[in-house]
Amino acid sequence: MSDARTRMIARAAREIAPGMVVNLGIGMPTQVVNHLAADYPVCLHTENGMTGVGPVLPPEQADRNLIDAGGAYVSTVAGSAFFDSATSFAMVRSGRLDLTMLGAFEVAANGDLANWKIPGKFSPGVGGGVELAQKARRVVVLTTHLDRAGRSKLKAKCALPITAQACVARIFTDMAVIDVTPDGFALVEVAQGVSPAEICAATDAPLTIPQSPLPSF
Amino acid sequence: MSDARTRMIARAAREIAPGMVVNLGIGMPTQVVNHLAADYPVCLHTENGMTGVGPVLPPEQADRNLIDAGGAYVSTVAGSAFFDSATSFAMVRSGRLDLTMLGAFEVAANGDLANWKIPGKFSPGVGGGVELAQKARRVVVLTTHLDRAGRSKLKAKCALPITAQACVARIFTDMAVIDVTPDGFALVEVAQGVSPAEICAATDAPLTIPQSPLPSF
Amino acid sequence: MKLRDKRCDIAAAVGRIKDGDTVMIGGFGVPGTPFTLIQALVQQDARNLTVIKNDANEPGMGVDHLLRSGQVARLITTHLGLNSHAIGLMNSGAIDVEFNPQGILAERIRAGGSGLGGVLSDIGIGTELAEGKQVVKMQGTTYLVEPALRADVALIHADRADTFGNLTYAATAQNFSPLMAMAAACVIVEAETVVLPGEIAANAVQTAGVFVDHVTQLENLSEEYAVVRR
Amino acid sequence: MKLRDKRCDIAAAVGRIKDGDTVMIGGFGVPGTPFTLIQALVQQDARNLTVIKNDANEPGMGVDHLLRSGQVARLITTHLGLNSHAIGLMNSGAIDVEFNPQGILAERIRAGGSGLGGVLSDIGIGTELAEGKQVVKMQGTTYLVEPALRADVALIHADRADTFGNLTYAATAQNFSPLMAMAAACVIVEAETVVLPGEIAANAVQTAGVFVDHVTQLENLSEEYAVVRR
Repeated sequence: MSDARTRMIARAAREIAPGMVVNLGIGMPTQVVNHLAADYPVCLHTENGMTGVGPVLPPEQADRNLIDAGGAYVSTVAGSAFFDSATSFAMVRSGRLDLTMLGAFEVAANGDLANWKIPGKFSPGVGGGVELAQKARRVVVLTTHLDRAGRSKLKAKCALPITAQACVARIFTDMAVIDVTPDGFALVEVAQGVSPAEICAATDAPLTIPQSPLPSF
Repeated sequence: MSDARTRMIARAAREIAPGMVVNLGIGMPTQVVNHLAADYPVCLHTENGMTGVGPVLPPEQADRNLIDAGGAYVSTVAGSAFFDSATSFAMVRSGRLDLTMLGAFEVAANGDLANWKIPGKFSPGVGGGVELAQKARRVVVLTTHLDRAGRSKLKAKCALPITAQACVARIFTDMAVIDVTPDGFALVEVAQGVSPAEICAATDAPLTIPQSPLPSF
Repeated sequence: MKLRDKRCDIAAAVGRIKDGDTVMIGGFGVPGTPFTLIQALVQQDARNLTVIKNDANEPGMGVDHLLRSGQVARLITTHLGLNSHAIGLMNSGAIDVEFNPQGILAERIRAGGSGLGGVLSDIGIGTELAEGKQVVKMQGTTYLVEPALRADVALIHADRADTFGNLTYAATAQNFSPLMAMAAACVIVEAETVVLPGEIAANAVQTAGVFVDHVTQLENLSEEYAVVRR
Repeated sequence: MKLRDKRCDIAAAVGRIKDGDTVMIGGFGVPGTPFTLIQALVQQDARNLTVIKNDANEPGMGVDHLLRSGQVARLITTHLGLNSHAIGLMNSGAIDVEFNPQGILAERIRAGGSGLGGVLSDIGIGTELAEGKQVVKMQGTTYLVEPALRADVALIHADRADTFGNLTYAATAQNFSPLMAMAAACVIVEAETVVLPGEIAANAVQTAGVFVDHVTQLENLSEEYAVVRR
């Protein structure tokens, strides 16, 4: 992984306040846990039915019945709980998740998120993504700023089918930290060595840049 | 209790086929269990959250956390299970009760049951009665044939607010066993020493009496 | 990863209840009724409460203390058969009572705790219990809309709690408690025993700690918790 | 009172499945997938099935055997991401696939298992997932009607079962199984261990035996049950 992506993930880890209940989506969000101290006070939730998700285990230590929603063989912590899928999403929909970190194909300036379907190309199903995006108390996205073809993932409006409306509060990319505000995207932090002008150029929507100096990560 | 009532309860106990899942309502139905052999194959359900209800215990042996829906201190059997009230009624509504035995204020010739409210006199709430009456696979009633004022509890139509429509299959009284049929009440068995004519006179609706000799209980 | 310690003083926890709040109270008869939290709420004296509870306990016990202190404006329940005092208050108009079929009350609370708007049910159709309820037709069948219930606060009795709020219940003390523990903005637990995280096995947890806000330790059990002698 | 013995031979139990049946299959990935019952259903060869399962396992595993044998006409699911073969069948039109949000699939099954007509939910409003769904307005808020799902048969994997059908599940193998075990006319369980009633404590039961029709004993676990090496 590029250095910038690693710093993005480390920066996103700082978004987790002590005591939060957090669901980390499949892909880059899952790696956020590697940047938390072993005794950090956080409760990780996984959709298939567990709170208090512990570190991923090597195959020889894996319990065949203990996985997260991405299929990784995880472990328990002191105070883990198992439950069925209805209870798991009851937690999500009733607002007991303080934070979820998700991947994205596109994020719109009003916070719309598209991350489940590319018509004609990719439609494996929606899984638990809609409920996480729509109901976690705070939804942040971790994504590369540009897709593989070099197009911005941050757009004025999503072209792809959306996962949930106006749900994203903050976006962590390999170039910047950007908030979704009532006035659209606003630059909050910049990656080391990246200028606000470069971020503007890579963002397919208006971007508010504050007067004050921006922290870097 | 009168001898006729005791025989009625003993007769009703024979309605429980081996292997059934059964809910016994508060009052006389609860006493049906006293007429089953200790090792009889039956699973008793109670609304507050238990299957495999065992015999009532004397106060000095009671577990303060182990009651049935009537508040009696019951016991477990080998294979009892505890669960919450939602699961308890999920069993009822999804058709997992083979039989329920309920009390009645009135039963109509079409099987309507009234047993929860006497406007202006008695309205403690409906409890679990509606779901038992509406959803058990077979609903039978245990009741005295006449109320305290000497009026028939078996009527052409219920005058009281009903608990559930057309739900009762069979009625056990201190005078008779009576089925609810598409043609209304039909006499099935008579209590010892009671004549069909007396039962007809005590029933406030047409009663079909078969030609063949009737068993007595 | 370490789980948050939610231990709290009973008075501080119950102090969060405000005039006009909706309060869910676990229990079916004695088992599961949080007698100590109820007494603390009587002391605290929040008024004009809507109480959601399966039953009203018995005269002079549990929820009846809140009825006697005049704190309850409205009671959403299933059956008051064992509390003649509560029935008297209802009949005199001193409290407003809404009766639900027992399993429907359970489902409405569970729906609230599950972030649903409600459930569709055919229970009570053709009886006066269906009167005034919104109906939905689905493939030719008529259902009643049973709206979700949520509360500002839930008061829950547990057999054991860990400091994160993972709970277990004893025997039939489960009843409405796991449902109510999902359905309130603030869930306050009184536990007979409080242990460290990990002392309740992950598979034995009956209410997951993420639903719980405050864990309080019972010092000794008042006689209200004991076997009722009738 | 003695509880009924529901032990049964696997072939006899699975023999009840008929052409055209709807079959719920527990499991989320490997944990909870009843691989042995699925293999028995492949042998048995009932066709034109509607299968309800969270996912389609992986190519050459679990539910994929039923897809390869051509027994499945329709799949109601949430995510096929780990099974490219299933996605291919969907894209070619060989099977009809209905995607549900994961928690909504869970609730629809639970509603079926609870004798409800369905639930009201706002999940998916404003997205294409809401298209074509019936809506209900309640106090100014719009909800989607999510109809209950029931099946003719449910195939369930348990860690332990007693002969009456009381079940426990291991770790995250619970997932959809307790819900599906409520929602079918005939519930068939494969258990790693079968014990006598009373050997599973009443408070440890995760699915009550009254929901279960047939209990079968697994002889040895095939390699499908093992840790997946990717």
